[in-house]
Amino acid sequence: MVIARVYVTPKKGVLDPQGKAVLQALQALGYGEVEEVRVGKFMELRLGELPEAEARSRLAEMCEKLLANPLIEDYRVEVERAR
Amino acid sequence: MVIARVYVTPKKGVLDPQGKAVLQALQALGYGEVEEVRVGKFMELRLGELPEAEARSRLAEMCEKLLANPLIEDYRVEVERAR
Amino acid sequence: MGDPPITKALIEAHGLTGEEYARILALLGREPTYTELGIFSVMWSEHCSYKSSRVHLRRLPSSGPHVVQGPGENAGVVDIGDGLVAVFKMESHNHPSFIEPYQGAATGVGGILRDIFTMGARPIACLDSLRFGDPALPRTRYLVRGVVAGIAGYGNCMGIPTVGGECSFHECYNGNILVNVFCVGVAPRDRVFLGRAAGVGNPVIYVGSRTGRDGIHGATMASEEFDAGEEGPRTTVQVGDPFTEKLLLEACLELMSTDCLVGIQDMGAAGLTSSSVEMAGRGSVGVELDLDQVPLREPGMSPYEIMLSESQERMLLVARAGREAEVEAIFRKWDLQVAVVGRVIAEPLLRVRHGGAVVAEVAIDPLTRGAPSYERPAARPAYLERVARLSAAEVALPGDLGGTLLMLLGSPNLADKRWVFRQYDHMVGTNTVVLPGADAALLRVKGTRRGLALAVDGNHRFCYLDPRRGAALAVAEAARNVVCLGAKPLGVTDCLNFGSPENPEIMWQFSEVVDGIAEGCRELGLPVVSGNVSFYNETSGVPIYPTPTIAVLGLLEDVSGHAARGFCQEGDPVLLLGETREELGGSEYLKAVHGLEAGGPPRLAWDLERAVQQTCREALARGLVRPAHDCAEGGLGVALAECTFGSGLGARVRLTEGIRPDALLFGESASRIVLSVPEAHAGEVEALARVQGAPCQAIGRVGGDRLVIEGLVDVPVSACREAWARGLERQVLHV
Amino acid sequence: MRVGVIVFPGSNCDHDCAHVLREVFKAEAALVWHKETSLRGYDAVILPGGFSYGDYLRAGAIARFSPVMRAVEGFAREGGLVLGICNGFQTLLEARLLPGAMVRNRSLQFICEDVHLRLENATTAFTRAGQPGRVYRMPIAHAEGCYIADPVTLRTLEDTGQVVFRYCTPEGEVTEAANPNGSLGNIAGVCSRAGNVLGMMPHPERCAEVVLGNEDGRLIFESLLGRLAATSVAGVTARR
Ligand SMILES: Nc1ncnc2c1ncn2[C@@H]1O[C@H](COP(=O)(O)OP(=O)(O)O)[C@@H](O)[C@H]1O
Ligand SMILES: [Mg+2]
Repeated sequence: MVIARVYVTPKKGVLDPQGKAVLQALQALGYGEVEEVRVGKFMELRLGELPEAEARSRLAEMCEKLLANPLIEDYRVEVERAR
Repeated sequence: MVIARVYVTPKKGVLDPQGKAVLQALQALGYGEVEEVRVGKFMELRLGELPEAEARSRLAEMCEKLLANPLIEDYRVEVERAR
Repeated sequence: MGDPPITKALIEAHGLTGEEYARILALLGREPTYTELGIFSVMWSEHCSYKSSRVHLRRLPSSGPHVVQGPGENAGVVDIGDGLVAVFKMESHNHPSFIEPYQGAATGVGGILRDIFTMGARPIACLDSLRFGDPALPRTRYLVRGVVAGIAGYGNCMGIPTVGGECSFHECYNGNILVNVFCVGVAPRDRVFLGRAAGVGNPVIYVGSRTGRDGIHGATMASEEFDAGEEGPRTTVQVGDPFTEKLLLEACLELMSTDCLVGIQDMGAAGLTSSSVEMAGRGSVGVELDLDQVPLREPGMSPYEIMLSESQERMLLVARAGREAEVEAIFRKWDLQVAVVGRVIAEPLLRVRHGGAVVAEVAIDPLTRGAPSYERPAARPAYLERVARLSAAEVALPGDLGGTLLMLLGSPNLADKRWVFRQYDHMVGTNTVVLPGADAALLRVKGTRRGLALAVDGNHRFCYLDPRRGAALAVAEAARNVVCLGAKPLGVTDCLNFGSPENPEIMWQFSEVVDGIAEGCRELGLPVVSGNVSFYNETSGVPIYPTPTIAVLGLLEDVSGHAARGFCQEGDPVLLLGETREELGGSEYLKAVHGLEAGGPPRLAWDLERAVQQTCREALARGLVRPAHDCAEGGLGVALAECTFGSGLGARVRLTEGIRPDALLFGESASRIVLSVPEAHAGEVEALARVQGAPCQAIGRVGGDRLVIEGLVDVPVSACREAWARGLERQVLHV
Repeated sequence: MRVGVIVFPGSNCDHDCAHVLREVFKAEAALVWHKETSLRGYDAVILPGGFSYGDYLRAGAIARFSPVMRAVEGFAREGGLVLGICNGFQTLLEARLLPGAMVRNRSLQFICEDVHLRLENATTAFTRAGQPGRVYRMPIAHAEGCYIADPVTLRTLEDTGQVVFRYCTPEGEVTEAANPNGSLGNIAGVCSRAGNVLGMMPHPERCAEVVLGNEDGRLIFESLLGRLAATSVAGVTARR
C-alpha cells in the first residue's frame, strides 16, 4: 500500500486572502510574533499496491490535472510505502 | 526566524465530504488505484526570533484556538529554524 | 467486542428513568438487548417522543379550510390554490450549534430541508431565527460568524435561498444559543408523499450517504442540559455534506415523479431507528431490517451504532415490490448509495437482524403513540412578581431623544442585519420578489400569479415578562408582517425553545406560551400545521428566556401587487394605523437605554389587531398604499427611521398623544402599521379604516433629508442610516 | 434555435436559466446532463451557476472533467456560443476555455447582493444589444469570485477587449470601493479571444423579469437569442 501526501500552496505573488485573514486573527489573539501565514491544502491519499516510481508519476499527473491549479498553486508530493 | 508548518486533517471517523468528492473524481479520471482521500489544510507560518520550545508551545495554542477545530480535526506541527 | 451488560449506570446514561426502564421490562417480558435499550432511549427521548409537551400541544388549533396536512407528518401542508400546496415546518438545532457553530447550523439546515422534500415538495425558501448571547463576549462573535457561515454554506450550496429571518442578542443565551430554521416548499396538491410504510412485502430502501459513527445519541443530547465548565458533549459532531444532499433532493424528486414510491421519511434525529419506527407506526404495520445491507462508512459498526447513527443526508423509503430496480437506477444516476435493507411486515413490530441473528424485536406502538407522556408539574415562576412592576419614576427621560434614537438604531438587536443575509444566497431560484430586510419575504410561485409571504417572529423579552401574552404578541406580529406585504395569513409553524421541562417554572412558561399561541391563532383564524419543541436549553441550571419562534405563511393572489419598500414620494401623507399608548414595559428602549427588563408587555386587543390588519390588506389590495411597515421593536421612532432607508427621503411628523415622549417614540404598543400613501388616496384609506374600526391618523408627510418628529427629534436621515447600517459590525463583530 | 443548459451534479441555477429562456424569451431550452458526450442539435450552451461537486477542492475543478466538457470544448473551438455564469465561469476557467483563475473573495465571505457593472465590450454575441459604457445592475452570489491572472494575460485581455464587464459605482466609475470581491481590474466578466465564450460572475438570469424588479439581465439573453436568430435566418446554423 502506498500513502501519498500532497501539499498545495498558493504560488508566491498570488493573492492569499485566507492567509492574510489567519495572520490578522492570530495577531489579534496576541500572537504578535507571527509575521506571515500562507494557507494551502493538505491531502492524504491511500493508493493500492504499485511501484513507487509509477506512483510518483501518476500522482504528479493527478496534481497537474486536478489536485492543484498550476496557474495559481504550487504542489509537492511525498510518497511512502506502508506495511 | 522560525518557520512552522501546520497540517490539519479531518479526524478519523468524521465525514470528509471533500475527500469523498475528490476520490470519486480521481477514480472517474482513471486513477482507480486511489482508495481513499482525506483533504485537510496546510499552513506555513513565519515567526520572529524565539526559542524553539516556546515556538512549539505557542503554535500548539494557536492550533487549539484558531488554526484547527479540535472537535473535528487533528493537527500536527513541524518547526524549523531558518537562516 | 460484545455488547455491554445492562446496568443501572448504563440505563441512566441513556437518559431513561427507573420507571421508564421498568416499563421496558414489562413490555418485553425480558431484559432488553443493548440495541433495544438504545432504541427505547432515543424513541423515548424528549426530542422524539415529545413526552413533556404532547399533552399541551393538543391545545393548538390545527385545522382549517386550507389545511391539507396538519401536525404528525414530517411537515405541515396548506393549499395555496392553482392545484398547489405549500409544505412548511421549522426545526431547531440549538445544542449542536453551540458546540460547533458551523456544522451545527449547517446540518440544521440540512435536516429541515429533508423534512420538506421528503413530502414531495421542492424547497423554495428558508428563513432563520437566531438568538445569541451578550455581544460583548468574544464567544458570541465566534458563534455568530460560525452559525451564519454554516447556514450559508449549506443553503447556498443546495440552491435554496435563505430569504429572511431574525437575529437578536441577549445574555440569557450566553450558554445556549438558538438556531431555528424554517423551510417551505411547493408541490402539486395530488403529489404529496407521506412518511408511511404500507403493503406487506414491500421493500424498505435506504438511500443517500453511508452510515458512520456520527451523532450517536444526538437525540438524547438534545434532551439534556449542558453541564457547567464543559462546552457540551464532544462525541456527537456531525459534518454536513450539502453537495450530497443536493443530489439526494434531485434524486428523491425524480423518484417521486414515478409511481414506485409508497412512503418516505428522512433519517434525522435517531436515524434509522426513528425513520423505520415512525413509518411503521403511521402505517400500522411492522418493519424488518437487515443491518448487513446498510451501506457503512466504517467497518465493524455494531447494530447499536447503525441503528442510532445520525449521519446526515440519508432517507428511508418504502417502494412497491418489484420496482426495486427502477429506484436503484435513479439513485445510482445521482451517485448515491441505495440498498434494500428490509421489508414491510404485517406484525406491528420492528425486527432487526445483524450477522444472521435478531438483535432487536420491539412492538411499534410503545415506541410511538404509546411512548411515555407526562403531565409535568407546573408552577408560576417567582421572578414574575419582581419584574411585573415598572414605576415611571424609575425611568428618567433622556435629554436628547434624537441621540437616543440613533443609539437604538445602532444597537445590535435593531441594527441592519445585512452582514448576515448578504452571506445567504437569497435570490437563487429566481422567486424572491421582496428580499431580506423587509417585514416579510415575498416569493412568487412560478406558473401562477400568486406569491407567498413569509415571516418569523418572537420576542423573548415579552415572553419572559408574560409568556402567554408574549406568545400571542408573536403570532400577531408575524401575521401583521405578512399583511404588510398585502398577503393573507394562511398557516403557522412554530419552534418552542425552553429550559428543562423538569423544572415546574419552565413547564408553566411552556404551558402559558402554548395557550398564548393557541389564543393568537384562534383569534386570527390560523392553523398550526407543524412545529418543533426544544427543551433543556439551559446551562448550569440557568435557563434561557422562554422563546417561541412563530412563522407565518401568507398568500398574495397577485404577486405583482405587493407594497413598495420605504418612503418613495416627496409629499406623500404618512398615516399611522392603530394607536400608541403609554407602554414602555418590555421594550428594547428600556433594556438598551435603562438596563431594565420590567413591566408588562404591551396590551393586545384582538379586535384592534384584526381591524388594523384588515385595513392594511384591503388598502394594499386596492393599490392605495405605497409602503406599509409594521411598528415593532424600537417603536414608532425606529419604524419611521426604517421607512427612510430605502430612498433617503425623510419625513416631518407630528405626534399628538399626550403621553411621555419616550413612550411615544420608543414604546412598543402592538397593532400599529405605518403607511405612506399618495395624497389622492389618503381619504379613501381613512374611510376604509373607519369601516374596519381601525384608528387611523395622518401624522405627517414624506420629504426632505431629515427625520423630524416635531418637538422631539430632528436628525439627518443619513445619520440614522449610518448608525443602523454599521451597528452590527461595530457592536457584535467588532470590525 | 435551441439552447442547452448543462446540469452538473450540484448545479443549482440550471432551472433558473431554463426558466428565463423558456418563459421570458419563449426560446427552446433543454437541460443537458453532464454525462452527455455530444452537443449536437444545440445552437448555444450555458454553464449555469451553482456548486458543481459542492465546489469541493476548487470551484469548477471537478466539473471540468465531466464527460460533457469534452463536447463543450469542441463546441467552443468550432465557434459555438458558450456562456458561463458564476460557477459556470469558474468551470470555464478551470477548463482553460477562458484565461485566468478565481480565488476566494477578499472578505472570505459568500456575498449575495446587487452590484453595478460597466459594459466594456458590446461587440460580443452576448452583449451586442447593449451600449458600451452603460451601467447595468445585476446580482452576484459567490464566495470565489476574485478574478486573477498574471500581468501578461491581464494586459492581453485589456488590449484585445476581452474584458466584457467591470464592477463599478452606480455612476460607472471603476473604483476599489465598487469592487465586491477583490478581482484584478474590477473584472466581472471576460470573453475568449474569438468572443464566442463568455464567463461572468453576476447572474443575468436573476434579473430578467419585471416581477423581480430588475430587467438589466435581459441584455445577455436578448443579445444571445438575437444573434442566434440572425445566424439561423442566414442559414449559417448548419454547424453540427
Ligand atoms: N410546537 C409544535 N406545534 C405543532 N406541532 C408540533 C410542534 N412540535 C412538534 N410538532 C409536530 O410533531 C411532529 C413531530 O415533530 P418533529 O419535530 O418532526 O420530530 P423530529 O424532530 O423527529 O422530526 C411533527 O409533525 C411536528 O409538526
Ligand atoms: Mg422530522
